Amino acid sequence: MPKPKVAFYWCASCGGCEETVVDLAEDILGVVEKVDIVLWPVAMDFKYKDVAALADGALFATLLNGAIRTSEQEELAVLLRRKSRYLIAYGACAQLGGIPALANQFPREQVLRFNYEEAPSVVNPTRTRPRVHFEEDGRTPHLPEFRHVVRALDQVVDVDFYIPGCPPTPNLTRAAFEALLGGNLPPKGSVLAPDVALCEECPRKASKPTNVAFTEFKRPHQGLWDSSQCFLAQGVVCMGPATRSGCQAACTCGNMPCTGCFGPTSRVRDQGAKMLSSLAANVAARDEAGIRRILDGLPDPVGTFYRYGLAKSLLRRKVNLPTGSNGH
Amino acid sequence: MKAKRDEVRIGFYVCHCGHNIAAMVDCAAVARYIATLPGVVLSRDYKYMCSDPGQELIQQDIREYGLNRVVVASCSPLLHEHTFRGAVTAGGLNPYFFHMVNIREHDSWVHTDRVLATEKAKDLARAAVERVVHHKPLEIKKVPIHPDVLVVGGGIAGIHAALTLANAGKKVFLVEREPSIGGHMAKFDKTFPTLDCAACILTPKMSEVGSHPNITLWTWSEVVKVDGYVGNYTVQIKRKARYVIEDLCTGCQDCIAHCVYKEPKFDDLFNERLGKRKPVYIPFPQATPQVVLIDPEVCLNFKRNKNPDGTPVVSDKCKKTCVEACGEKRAIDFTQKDQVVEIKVGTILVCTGFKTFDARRVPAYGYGVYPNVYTALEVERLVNASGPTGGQVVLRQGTNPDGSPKNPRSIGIIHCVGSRDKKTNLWCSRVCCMYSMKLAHLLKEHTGAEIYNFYIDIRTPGKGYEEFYNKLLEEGTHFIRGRVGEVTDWAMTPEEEGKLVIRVEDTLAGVVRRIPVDMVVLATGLEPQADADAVRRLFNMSCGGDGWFLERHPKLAPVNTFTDGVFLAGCCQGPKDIPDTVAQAGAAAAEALALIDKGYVEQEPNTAHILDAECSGCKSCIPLCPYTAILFDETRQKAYINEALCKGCGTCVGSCPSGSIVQNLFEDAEIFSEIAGVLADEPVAAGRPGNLTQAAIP
Amino acid sequence: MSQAPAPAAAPAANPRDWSPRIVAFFCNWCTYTAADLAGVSRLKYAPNVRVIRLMCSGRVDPQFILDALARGADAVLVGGCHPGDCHYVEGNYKMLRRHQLLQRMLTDLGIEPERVRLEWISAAEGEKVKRVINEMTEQIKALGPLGLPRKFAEWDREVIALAREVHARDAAAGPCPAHAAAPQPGETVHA
Amino acid sequence: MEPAVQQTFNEGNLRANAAYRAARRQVIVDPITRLEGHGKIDIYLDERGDVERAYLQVPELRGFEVFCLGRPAEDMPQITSRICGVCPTAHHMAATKCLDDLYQVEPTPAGRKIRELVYNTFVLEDHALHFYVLGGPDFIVGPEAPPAERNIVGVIARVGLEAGKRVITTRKRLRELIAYFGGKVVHPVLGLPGGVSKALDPADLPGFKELARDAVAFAEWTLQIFRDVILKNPDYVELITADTYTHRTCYMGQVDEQNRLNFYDGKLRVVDCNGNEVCKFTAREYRDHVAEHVEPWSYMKFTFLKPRGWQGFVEGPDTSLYGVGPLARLNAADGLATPRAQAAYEEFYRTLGGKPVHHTLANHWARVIEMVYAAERMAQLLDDPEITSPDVRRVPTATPREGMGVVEAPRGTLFHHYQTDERGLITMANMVVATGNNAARIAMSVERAAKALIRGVQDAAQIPEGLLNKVEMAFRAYDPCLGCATHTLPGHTPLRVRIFGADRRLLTEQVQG
Amino acid sequence: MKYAYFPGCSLKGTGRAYEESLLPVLRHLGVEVQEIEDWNCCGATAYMAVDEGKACAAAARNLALAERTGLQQMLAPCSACYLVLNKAQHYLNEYPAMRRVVTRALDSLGLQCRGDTAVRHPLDVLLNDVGLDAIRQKVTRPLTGLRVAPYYGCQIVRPYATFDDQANPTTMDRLLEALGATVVHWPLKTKCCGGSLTGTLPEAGLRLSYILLKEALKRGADVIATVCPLCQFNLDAYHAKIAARWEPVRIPTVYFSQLMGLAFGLAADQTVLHRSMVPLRFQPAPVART
Repeated sequence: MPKPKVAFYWCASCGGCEETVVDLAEDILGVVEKVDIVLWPVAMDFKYKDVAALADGALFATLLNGAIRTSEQEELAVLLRRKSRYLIAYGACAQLGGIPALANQFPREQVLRFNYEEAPSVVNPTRTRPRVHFEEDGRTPHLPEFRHVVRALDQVVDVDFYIPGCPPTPNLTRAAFEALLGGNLPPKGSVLAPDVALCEECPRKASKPTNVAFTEFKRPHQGLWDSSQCFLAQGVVCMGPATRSGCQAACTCGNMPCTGCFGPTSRVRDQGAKMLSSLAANVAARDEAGIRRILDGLPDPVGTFYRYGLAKSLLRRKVNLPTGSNGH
Repeated sequence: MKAKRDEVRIGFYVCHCGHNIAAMVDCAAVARYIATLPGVVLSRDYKYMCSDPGQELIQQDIREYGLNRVVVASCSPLLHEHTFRGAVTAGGLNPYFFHMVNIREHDSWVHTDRVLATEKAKDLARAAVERVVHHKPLEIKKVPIHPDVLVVGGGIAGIHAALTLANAGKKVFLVEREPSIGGHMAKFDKTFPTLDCAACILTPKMSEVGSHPNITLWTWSEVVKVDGYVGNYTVQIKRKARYVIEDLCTGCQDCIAHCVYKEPKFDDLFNERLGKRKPVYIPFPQATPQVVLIDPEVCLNFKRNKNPDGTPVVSDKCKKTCVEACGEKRAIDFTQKDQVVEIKVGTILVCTGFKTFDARRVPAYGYGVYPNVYTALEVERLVNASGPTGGQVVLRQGTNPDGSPKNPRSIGIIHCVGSRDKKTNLWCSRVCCMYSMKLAHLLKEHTGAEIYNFYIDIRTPGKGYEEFYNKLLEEGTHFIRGRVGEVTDWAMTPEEEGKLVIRVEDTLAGVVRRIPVDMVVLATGLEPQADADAVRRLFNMSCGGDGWFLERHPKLAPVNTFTDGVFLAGCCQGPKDIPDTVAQAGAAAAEALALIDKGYVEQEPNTAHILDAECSGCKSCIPLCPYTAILFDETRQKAYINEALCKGCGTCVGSCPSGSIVQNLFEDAEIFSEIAGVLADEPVAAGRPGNLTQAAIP
Repeated sequence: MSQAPAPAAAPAANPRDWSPRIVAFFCNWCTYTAADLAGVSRLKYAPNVRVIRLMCSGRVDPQFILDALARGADAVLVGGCHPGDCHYVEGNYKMLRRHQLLQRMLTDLGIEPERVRLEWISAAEGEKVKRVINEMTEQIKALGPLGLPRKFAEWDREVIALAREVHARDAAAGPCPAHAAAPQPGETVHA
Repeated sequence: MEPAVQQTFNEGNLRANAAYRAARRQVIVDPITRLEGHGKIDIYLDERGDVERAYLQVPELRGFEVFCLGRPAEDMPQITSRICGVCPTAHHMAATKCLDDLYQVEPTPAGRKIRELVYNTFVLEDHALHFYVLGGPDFIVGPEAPPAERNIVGVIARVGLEAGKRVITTRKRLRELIAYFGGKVVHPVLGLPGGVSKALDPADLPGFKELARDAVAFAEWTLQIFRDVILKNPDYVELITADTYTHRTCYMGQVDEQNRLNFYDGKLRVVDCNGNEVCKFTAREYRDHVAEHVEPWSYMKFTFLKPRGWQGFVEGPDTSLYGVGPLARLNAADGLATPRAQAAYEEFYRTLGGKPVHHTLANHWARVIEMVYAAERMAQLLDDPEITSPDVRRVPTATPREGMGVVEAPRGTLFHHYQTDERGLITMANMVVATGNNAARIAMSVERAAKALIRGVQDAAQIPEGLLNKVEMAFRAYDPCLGCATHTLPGHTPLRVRIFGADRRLLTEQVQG
Repeated sequence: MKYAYFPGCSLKGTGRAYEESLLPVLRHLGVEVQEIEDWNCCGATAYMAVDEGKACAAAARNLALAERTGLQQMLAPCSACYLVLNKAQHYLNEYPAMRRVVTRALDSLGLQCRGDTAVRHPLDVLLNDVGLDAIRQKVTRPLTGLRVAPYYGCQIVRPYATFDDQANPTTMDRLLEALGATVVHWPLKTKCCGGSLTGTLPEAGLRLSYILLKEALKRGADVIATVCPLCQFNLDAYHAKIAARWEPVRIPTVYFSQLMGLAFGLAADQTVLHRSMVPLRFQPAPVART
């Protein structure tokens, strides 16, 4: 009986997810014994036409990481979707848009202008810019076009499962593989991680008092933090309460607060809104001025509450940005 | 969800409410539209859903069509939700498989464009249909009612209510902030229109209260804190120091007689400062309880300066003749302090009454400038046999030829002082016309003076009131229709010298008149108590824009408040005369009795609960609960809610960062679908926000 | 999730007769009752608001507000008891705090603060319900539509078009796989 | 809507969609050819079938510099690490040093040492990753080997399962050290202005010391493998030294006071193609020495020496182009600070005929030498008693305004530069990354390789796959991280090579991992 | 404290004593005023009745000029000006139609009127901004023994009772008491002085003046204090005629500001009492202040 075929692919991602797969270490060998990896750009040569030639659904599973920003990535997503029995959004970018989706707060033009004209190190008197349609004596090495919107995978194609994290942990990945190969799968659309918030597994949990009311918010660099006490109890914003567990509280173990990369629990539609609600409600002041003073300690709400989730937030993007036709 | 849809069978009903809704909303169209929605198996419009046939219709349909969800679009749920839940229950469904849509108060009554109003009705109805899909069967929560009752305010309203309840065998706490019960009525001489003596009809009720085994009477006391909810209120009452031990005082008043002050020399508030009293005093002869009290502000045995805690400093300077007089009774105790007592009651009647309008606020009428300008309440005391002048109507200023204090020969009574006026109070105080005429009659009786009534309109809506008006006309009292411009001592003619001149436009004669009189009586209107706002907060009630306490419904729930178990009676709810007050007090008492005898209240099962497996124990919700209903299980490191304490505000639900708290009747899914529902006609609102708007991308 | 009726059914589809769509969350004890009072008093106000009843403004989850906007509300109105009057002691303060932070976040995401409004309206203030709703309707009229669902569709058009194209190509190439049903014309993208 | 209306409505949609599709077609001829989003090389041939022009293109851009605006500066180490998940620690560390400068705060000694420890550990494991998993296969398995074997699995097959396990476990342990301080190994969180978030518990010291010892052994063992498998194989040596992969440019690298290589801190030193020092500068002066050039056919910016000005893709003593990375670092330094590494360093130049070495493929060797250095440096730092001090961070007090930071990323020099308002919210962020520094050299290598290897080609049949892989090797030798380069795509970019005939028609296309 | 200052025509003519006495007093109290440049007729009570639009425009021009000064407050001592300017303000803010008319008019002058300048009366400013304490501080010659009948006239409290009661204003009473004077109870505080009738219909007008004077004397007043140029003129100028018709009721009528000057011990050319036809013969004695 032939081994099930598995593909790894990335779109707009940093490669950290791929690293995690590599970090499966020995297990990778185990995996290799159980499955055929037919497509894994990071570590293996492959021919696109081979994949294109596969019958629909011929791939047992595809783990796709990275956000979707270009037409190419979209098409590949569509292709792999069709070739795969299970399409799995792997990592925060594919699941929620990830950090690249913070770009949804800015117009594309600003990116180009800064990168090629305004950056302090750029010397570009002719204001040359990379051109989608460039021709040099008949040669047309064109560049691909970019979308205005950064998307999560399920905003482009149907997704069967999600493996969260920036990056996901090897354990989750291993568990996911076992579930897939073992055939004992949760309902479609599930996130393959515990459905409880991070505090559940945070070693500092017990240190949090039951009467935390915020009189001020402190930023991580503004103090030395008791490495055993809950960050919120110390006035430092920690996304843990609004974030899925499954990472063994990696960041708090590194004595830094959680920034929310595992995304919300299944019961929450908008991680940012929920954290905002919880933090604000617990502010100590009752008068408008006092409340404002305390909330000013959160200088960047979007970056704080949607560090990884802007693309999948209810608003998805700064709503008044340009959209529509591509090319620049 | 799709699957869920298939198993739900929704019945939808839109009510015409006669023309109330149908006139502005095309009910048939709404019904037709809703019929097209998934899950709706039948959709009707009907003239009066709340009528018996209307409710019967629902029950039939439930049986015949096997409905398992019911939506009624009619009036406000605050009005009829209960009715229809009843109908649904009678039809054999759990009452919470029902949802109500408010298309009358929130739609037909407030809009003028039939098309738009109909659109709105459709949206709201659709939202309800979306919502009801998620409804779950719930158990009604029953909370036992503590049988004791607190009555706040010892005016005629409080007195009557307390007696009604006490006679029904309920234990009543009656709290009055003045030294004696009786309220304003105790100050009146006679009552209109029957002219029977106020004291004669009030005093017996007062002493009955004083002696009633079921009534605990606490005067010179104030409610300072109220906790809990219907059936289970915990109330703290401050019993102000009297410096006299109530149980020991027999009311013999020897102390007063033997006070070092031979003569009364301090303003007697009960007599509207027309008379004087001593530092140790009893407010008035019929006072209940018959217990004296000492005014530390003026008593020689106290220093004027106060202790840090606000209590007066005992100086022991005085000879304390009062203590000698009291002798063995040892009732006087200068060291007495305010004390706070706590009681538990199930229901509360608020009968805190009114205050009279401050006539100084209309300077044109010269109250406080011209001594011989009086307020009606002063005159009540003036004509009262037990008043400061023993019923003699004598003026503050001026003398008779024989040198005795002047008796007025001519009196002007100005109606509507402070009432029906943009500059002061807009409302008609309802009692002024009648009491002005009563005083007119009494003054004429006492003095034989010429009496002029200056009125805007004479309002006599009441049994025998109009007759009383006619009676006065026959007595030859003058009635001049016109709003008085000013009261002045500026004489233009010799005959005006030394008199108060009332300048008024006589709107019947069409001339401006100057009418010189010896005495002016200002028929001041009624106003909410100065501390009404504090009191309503105390009992969690609402005030109308005018400051009177707000009843739950102006017609259908006139003695209920928005807080279950708290009832209103008397003028604290709005100006009214004694018969109405007593009637209302009875009604309030009856409402309380109904609750108490039922023994329990049914509470909306809208409490919240924490999904145990999903709770991460982040403790964010715990400080948010105003009732400390959320507790933390240290061993399992999870939070849980004590449903008995939960009042169902849902604040914790809205704040749970991992969405692990659920509020019955207001589950996230229910509200989200309601939002989706009102907006579902948005062309591209399909699918879940955040996802691709078009689901079918492979 | 609720499936919308065919876009054809949408009255708001035509921008010419656009009029603001405002979703309101009213607390049961003060503002909802005030709205009833406005009705009983037969006050007349703009028909643009759809009221959703909650027990307390403290129950208003910012998700509700964002969800309403995302589903096509041009604005959201939250009504609660005056400070100090909350039936649940201080649910309204909780909302006040959320509102302040939410306002800042919405501004960062390009949504005008006028579009999310918090008002204290006591049970007695039927007049205020009228005033606020009329005021707000005018303000939003001036601001114009927010129209997020249309924006979403606009953003997604490129994706859908591409998917269609790929399907067209594959349909030509070979059999279309089961779960790759090509979208039906007129399903979302508007000409 | 009326059915009729609905009808026209739908037709409207259909027309619109058709038009949209048509419009796209004009841009892209064949849908299949739209598989981009990777690095790509377009090679254009002339009539004779020789290479006329080869373009190395990097086709995406994520715009980190822009979407960092308004973020709190202290978040930058975590945000910018997402530029690249292969070298997150490099960005994390550059950003963290940038914050020290921004807040004018000197890290505590322990903080500084922990940073350098983590950083060397990272360089070691990243080099190992490249040598065994990414670049290595070309050599260990062989360029002509079938694609299916040219991967880690193939490597393991070649060096033996046990050895393979050793590679894997050592890397794992190294990454555990990073995770110990950084919470996570990919996208660590330890960096804060004035130090690090977490101290080293003395109890855990022995374990790490042992790890350091093993690491040194591992590095030397790897060096031995390199000697055995590659240096003993004349074909490879020829390949390495072949003119095809040789460019005479300047080199940049970070050095300490004695001009010895240092990854974490020091000054930047540039030498010309004859090994003479051109300049030496600190991070704060980077704008005076480094500038970026824009070409219309790539999103990648091409860095050059500012004082010399952009002169195009030319080499020689006066070129403004320079290389970075292992080879460049060795060329720019006068030596290495640790004994074993120093020995290997000397062997390197002895074998390749003196400094500087211009053979691109020598990067692989240089990388292995750096592994030895990194391992030894780890050991040094862990022997320092201060490493376990609990005093790992100093809280900044100064008002932030502008900061710059630099580190030697595995692939070369990496600059971060931020400006903020007085609350420390980013108002400008600029990053000049390793691969950008190498970009021009890479482009040249690729074109050179193509020209050298593809001759008189008339149809696709004449292009064996291994040939293209050799072209690609020129590219891969730099271990280029286009993710960093455009802050876009992941570390190890699969590459598409397309060859167009004189008629500009596509002859063949291959995609390489 | 700094205010834009609108004198109006009277204070430059018949009512000059008002300005001549008021300005020094204000200066003495450290209140700065800046006369509006190129002010015009306030709009005039009478004109309001003839053509509200034009009258309003005239008033609005002054308001616009005041706004230009950048001072939020404008001082208008003359009762008529005070009333008309307030009324214009009110109309502009209440009646869009009126605002359109006025805006059009002002546009032609290149002016615009936001209508947010507060039009204040000296009494208002003295009691609420300066405060009686500050005034008592300055009293060096208390008017002890001087019995004053405070006369407010009709316009400063009707229809806009912005700072005092309509029926029984007391600001001047309190001010005078602060100066040490005795205020006689005098219920005619806001009765009509005859206004313009004195000129047009002497029979009626003079009679009203006569009543006021007579009543003041009757209540033992030594002097009537007023705030209005027209009142002052009516009560001061017609004694001969009144005596001829009825009886002599000679009592001086001065501006409250003159009495203030007197109490502050300002020079005669600053109290300008000599300008009254019925002279006030009262010299307050200085008191030694610590």
